Amino acid sequence: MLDPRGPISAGNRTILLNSLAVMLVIVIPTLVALLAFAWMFRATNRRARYDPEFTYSGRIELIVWSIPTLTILFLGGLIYYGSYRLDPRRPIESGQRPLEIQVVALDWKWLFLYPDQGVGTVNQLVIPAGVPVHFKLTSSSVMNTFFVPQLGSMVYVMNGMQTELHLQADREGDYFGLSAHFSGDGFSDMNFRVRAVSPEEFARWASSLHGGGGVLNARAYGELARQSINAPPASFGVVQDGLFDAVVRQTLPPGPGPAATAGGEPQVSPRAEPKAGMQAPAQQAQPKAGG
Amino acid sequence: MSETDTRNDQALDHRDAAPGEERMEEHELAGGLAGYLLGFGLAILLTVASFFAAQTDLIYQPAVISALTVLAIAQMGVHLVFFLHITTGPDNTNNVLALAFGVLIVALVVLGSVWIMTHLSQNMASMSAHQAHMMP
Amino acid sequence: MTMLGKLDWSAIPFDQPIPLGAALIVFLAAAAVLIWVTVKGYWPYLWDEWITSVDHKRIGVMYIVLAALMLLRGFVDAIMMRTQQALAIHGPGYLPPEHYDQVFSAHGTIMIFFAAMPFVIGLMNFAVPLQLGIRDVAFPTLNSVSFWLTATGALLVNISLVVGEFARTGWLPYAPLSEMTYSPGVGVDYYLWSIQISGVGTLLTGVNLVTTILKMRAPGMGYLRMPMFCWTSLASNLLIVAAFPILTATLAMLTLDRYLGFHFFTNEAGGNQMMFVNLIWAWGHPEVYILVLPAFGIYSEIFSTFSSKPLFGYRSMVAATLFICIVSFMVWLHHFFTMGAGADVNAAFGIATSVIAVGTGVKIYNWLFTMYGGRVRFDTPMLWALGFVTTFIIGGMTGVLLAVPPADFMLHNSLFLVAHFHNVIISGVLFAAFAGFTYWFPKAFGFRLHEGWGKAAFWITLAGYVLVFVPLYIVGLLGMTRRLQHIDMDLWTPWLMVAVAGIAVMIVGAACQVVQLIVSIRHRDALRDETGDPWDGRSLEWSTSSPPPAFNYARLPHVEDEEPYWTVKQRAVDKQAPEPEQGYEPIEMPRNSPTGFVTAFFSTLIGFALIWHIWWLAIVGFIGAYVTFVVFAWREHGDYEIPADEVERIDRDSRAAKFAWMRGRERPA
Amino acid sequence: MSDITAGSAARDPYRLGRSHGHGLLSATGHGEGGPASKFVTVAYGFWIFLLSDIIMFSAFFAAYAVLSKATADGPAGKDLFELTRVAAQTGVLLTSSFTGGLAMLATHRRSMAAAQFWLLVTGLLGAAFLFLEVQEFAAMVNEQAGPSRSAFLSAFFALVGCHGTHVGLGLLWLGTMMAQLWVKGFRPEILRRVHCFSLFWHALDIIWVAIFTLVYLLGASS
Ligand code: HEO
Ligand code: HEM
Ligand SMILES: [Cu+2]
Repeated sequence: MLDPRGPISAGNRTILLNSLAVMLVIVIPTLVALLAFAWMFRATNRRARYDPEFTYSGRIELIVWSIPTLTILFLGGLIYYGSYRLDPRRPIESGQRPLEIQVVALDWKWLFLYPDQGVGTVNQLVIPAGVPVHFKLTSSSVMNTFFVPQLGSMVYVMNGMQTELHLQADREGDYFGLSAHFSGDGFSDMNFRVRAVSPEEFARWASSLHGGGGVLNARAYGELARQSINAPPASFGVVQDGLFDAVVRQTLPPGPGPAATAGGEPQVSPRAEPKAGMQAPAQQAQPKAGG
Repeated sequence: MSETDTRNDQALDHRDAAPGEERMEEHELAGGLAGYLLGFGLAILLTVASFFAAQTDLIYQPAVISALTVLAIAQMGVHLVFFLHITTGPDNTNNVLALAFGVLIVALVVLGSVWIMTHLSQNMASMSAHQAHMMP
Repeated sequence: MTMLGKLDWSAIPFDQPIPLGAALIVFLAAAAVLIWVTVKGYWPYLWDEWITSVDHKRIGVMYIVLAALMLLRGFVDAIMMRTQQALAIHGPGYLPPEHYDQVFSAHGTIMIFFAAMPFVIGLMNFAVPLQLGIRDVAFPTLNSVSFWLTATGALLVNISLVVGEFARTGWLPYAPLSEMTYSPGVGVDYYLWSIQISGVGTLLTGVNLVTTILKMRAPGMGYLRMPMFCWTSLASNLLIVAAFPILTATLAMLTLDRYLGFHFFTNEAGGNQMMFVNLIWAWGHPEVYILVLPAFGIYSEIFSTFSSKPLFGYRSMVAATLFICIVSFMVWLHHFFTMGAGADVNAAFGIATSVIAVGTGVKIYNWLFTMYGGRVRFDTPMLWALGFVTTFIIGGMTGVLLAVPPADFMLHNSLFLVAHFHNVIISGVLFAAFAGFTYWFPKAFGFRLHEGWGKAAFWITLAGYVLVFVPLYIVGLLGMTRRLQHIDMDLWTPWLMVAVAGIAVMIVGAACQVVQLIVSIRHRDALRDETGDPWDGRSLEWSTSSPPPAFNYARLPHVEDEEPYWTVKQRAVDKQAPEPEQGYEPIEMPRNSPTGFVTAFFSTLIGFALIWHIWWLAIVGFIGAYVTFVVFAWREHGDYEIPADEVERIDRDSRAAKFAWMRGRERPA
Repeated sequence: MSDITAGSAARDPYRLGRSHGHGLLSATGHGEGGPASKFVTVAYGFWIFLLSDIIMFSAFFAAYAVLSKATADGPAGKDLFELTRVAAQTGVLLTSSFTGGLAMLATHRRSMAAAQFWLLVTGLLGAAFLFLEVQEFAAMVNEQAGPSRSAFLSAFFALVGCHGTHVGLGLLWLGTMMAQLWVKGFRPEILRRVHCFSLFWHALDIIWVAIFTLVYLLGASS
């Protein structure tokens, strides 16, 4: 996040550094004064004045209440404007029409759908650089958080609900994406690669995928929604219409948990692990590998 | 009252009242049998008014909620004063302060939650009315 | 349906060497202690003097023993996490996810509920009645029940190590991950019942101490004459009373979902998982101030005592305490800015959050001016206090940074957040616990702790703590998120190595504390405090002997100003004559009672039975608890009387010792 | 005494802006007169506990407010609630609050027969209330409108059921206490407990006012 690659993360960073600077202005002198006073008035220092009656000063109290208050007042302005300007739902100002991407968090992998291109991917996100991206996000089962540190703000994803996020990569490059909210045993592997490519290359990539191997329909989605750890990147050339909305509206049932995955045997103790889940179920949905 | 408080009898006039305690010697409006009767009567009246307000057509429908809220608050007040003997007297300061703290927290929790949750739910509504219309 | 519900042999992790080995060690250690106690014939002593004691001082000490043990357990978890993250770079490490997830969940749960809370409550229990100049808390037997319920919760969490599993859902079990569908094991149930049971104990403590502070002060001690620690304890216990019921309700809802198929937070039938997040933080945020407010009080006592000055700006401090107490109930959304409530809600809660910095800042500045013009003595408690202020303001500042929503959009759930809260909790709460422990230890046991080892522990712990948590701020800024079982980013690895080195240093620091305790006990005669006032204290607890008699004060002190003991002491030193003796009267004290212990026994049964769905045992437990209650209510004599001449004898001795010491003293110029 | 007081006042570092001359006992409401009596302490402690209980209810109320529209295409409040039964429940509980008050008056008069009688009446009315509630719950479960039908019904059953559980526990307490009163008579500790019970019972009635307004009346009318 110290190395922003988009307008949102740049904004986040500026606000962060501003706030930090404002606070350091009073925190550092406070720190110095604390150490200095402790040292100056050490009991062994007989030159320091001992003044046990100095226990109240209206002037000092006034200063002591007003300095933090003023700082917070300024910070409050930053918070107020920052919250509006960088609200994840606020579209990025740009001459370009935003690209629509739908995101579904599954146990434990990410599904990205490109409604206008009619394609989908697992654990890899390809976006055109310089073009704003409008994400709509949901989850098939538990909470997760969609986060690409170098592009900016994160947002929660939840089953039966849809959140929104606007991001943009200014330059081409490879970025790291992850889930920032713990979601179970496979959480640490819920990472994805973000490739920001030129708009032309993006168009080429999408059309090369379109109509190709890998069909994502309700049945394939059901397979995909089963728990699996460290699923390899995959892609789908055909995506059933309205799949995302069906997940959001819960017409497609929420992803099963470990009990259902393990074939119905009673679950008691630590062994309540996904048993069938370990082989990547994406395979069963016949996706085109790589992409 | 004397046996409830064997040690501090003599200081009775100077100490705080226990919550719910009735100072019998004071012949207050809310004291004794008359107090309970009065409170009971008022509570019945307010209850009947609530049930009436909820079912009548005389009140402009969207305003029913405010009528009910007012009546409920009034009835809680009646219970507090006539049954729980909460007064504004100096011996009750501590009890009233505690109550006020509780009411403040209840208000913060309920109103805060409703405010937050309404915003969340609005922002997370799965689709606009338009989209919903287009779905099969 | 069997007699044992869901419980069978598969619940014991025979195939997992790490938990099994750990459990075995704990089990053997416990067995060794029990055998030793039996062989030495200490049971009657333990039963009469500790287990059934309703003396607030004894209960305070037991809370602290529990907290120290749990702190060690939580620390071991922390060591496991740091080493796992150092070893699991591009690899699996030694803890598989299903185990690692239990470790961080248990660490957070144990540290907050069973280490920090009991430590703070133990110190309040011990010191508040003494500072108020009274003989016990308002409800002594209830106090014992509270303690034992807390111990029950801790016991259940530790049983989960061997029988079954603990939650794998984090220290706050967010739904729907914690719902039956996604967590079918008993882990979440262990969490729920242990927190519910200990939560009842905490709530009762809150009721007890609020009543004590508001209704039971020594004559003359008006509100504005209470020591600062009593004020912050009052605020903290008010927060307990206001916040813990929300926790109880929220966890009850999750329990209903899991046990009876309700749909509060499920994915089905209209359940709303965001409600869980909302409600749990409506408790969770005030909770951190429940911990830190008493800590602020301890620091206030220490800054004043060791600067040989009254606390600067006392009334301002009281105002700041109450300010924090109320405002802390208006900020909880800052834990889920990124859930998407929208700009206006985020901005409102962001601003409300940063406003807390004002109240805290006032406190910091008043401590600063307490030192100004004082004579600062760097004894161990003061070192902890100075270590606290200097590091806490950094942690507080990063907290305010997180309260800026656009910044939080990047830092939420990152290791920057983890660094923030350890920064404030360790310096704010843990250092305060150590400081308070060192400060009041001589009062409790009549001898001081060894200064050399204490100072070593301080410096080493401080160094380790900086080494562990500064790197976490940095990796957090580099995008590393919390709760990762293994790491795939090379960017982060150097910092994780520094952190693991830091934990090694912290281990040494912890060892110093253990050594300090052992050395001090062995040299207790050399460290003996005859005067009852080893630090030249200012508040009432230092006016009685160390350890204080069961009744604390032979006569309740008459309070004339804010520093009653200091005033009396200076008067005696000036005149070189003790305060005139007043007549003695017999004292009524509450009798010991096994009620707390028996209640805990039955609630352990209830908890265990409900976790494993052993319904008949739960019913037995409930009946047992009810019978205990009735038996307690029916008993004839709740009090016993200490005769006046006995009181007189005890008091004469301690007055003589005290005056012998005062005689040599001059008033500080 | 007076010179000592003066001496300490001179040394009082906080004397700034502080008025003097408070006698120890005169400041009612500030607790300067030393520890309060056992009666006040117990009642006050119980008062604090009641406030915390009400805060617990507020969490259930908040949940209900948020989930009341989440019927998952199942029945809503107005399909389920029978206001006549609710009116009966309200009447019964309100009357029991009143008879509870009469029991308190009887204990002030130290009249065992009257106290026991009114406590019994209070208990019977409480039991009648509980009976009506159980009847309602059973009817709803029979109509496939149990707590697992929808989030709305979960919140409803939990909120109203929590109140019902309190009434039930109150009855258990009441019974135990009547026995104690019978056996032990009007002793201070028994009187303290009776007093706390009466606080508890009135508080439950206050919560019921909130329930019948927010849950039943609003639910049935919207
Ligand atoms: C004892 C514990 C404790 C304390 C005291 C605090 C204190 C504060 N905390 Fe922290 N916190 C604590 C424990 C936690 N916090 C958390 C998370 C957390 C988050 C959520 C982040 C996220 O999830 O994304 C925010 C926004 C804050 C903000 C604050 C603020 C503003 C303060 C303030 O109180 C700090 C005030 C102090 C200051 C500012 C320094 C001194 C002031 C001076 C010198 C005056 C001048 C300064 C200014 C005007 C700035 N905290 C979590 C995470 C839980 C989880 O997710 O698992 C925990 C456990
Ligand atoms: C003694 C030194 C301590 C160390 C080295 C330590 C270390 C850690 C580590 C490594 C984590 C996991 C971070 C992650 O998610 O990646 C963690 C989490 C946590 N710690 Fe500590 N900790 C310490 C003390 C404490 C104390 C004293 C408390 C509280 C009083 C505490 C409370 C927590 C909490 C609440 C969590 C979050 C657990 C979760 O994610 O659910 N820790 N700690
Ligand atoms: Cu917080």
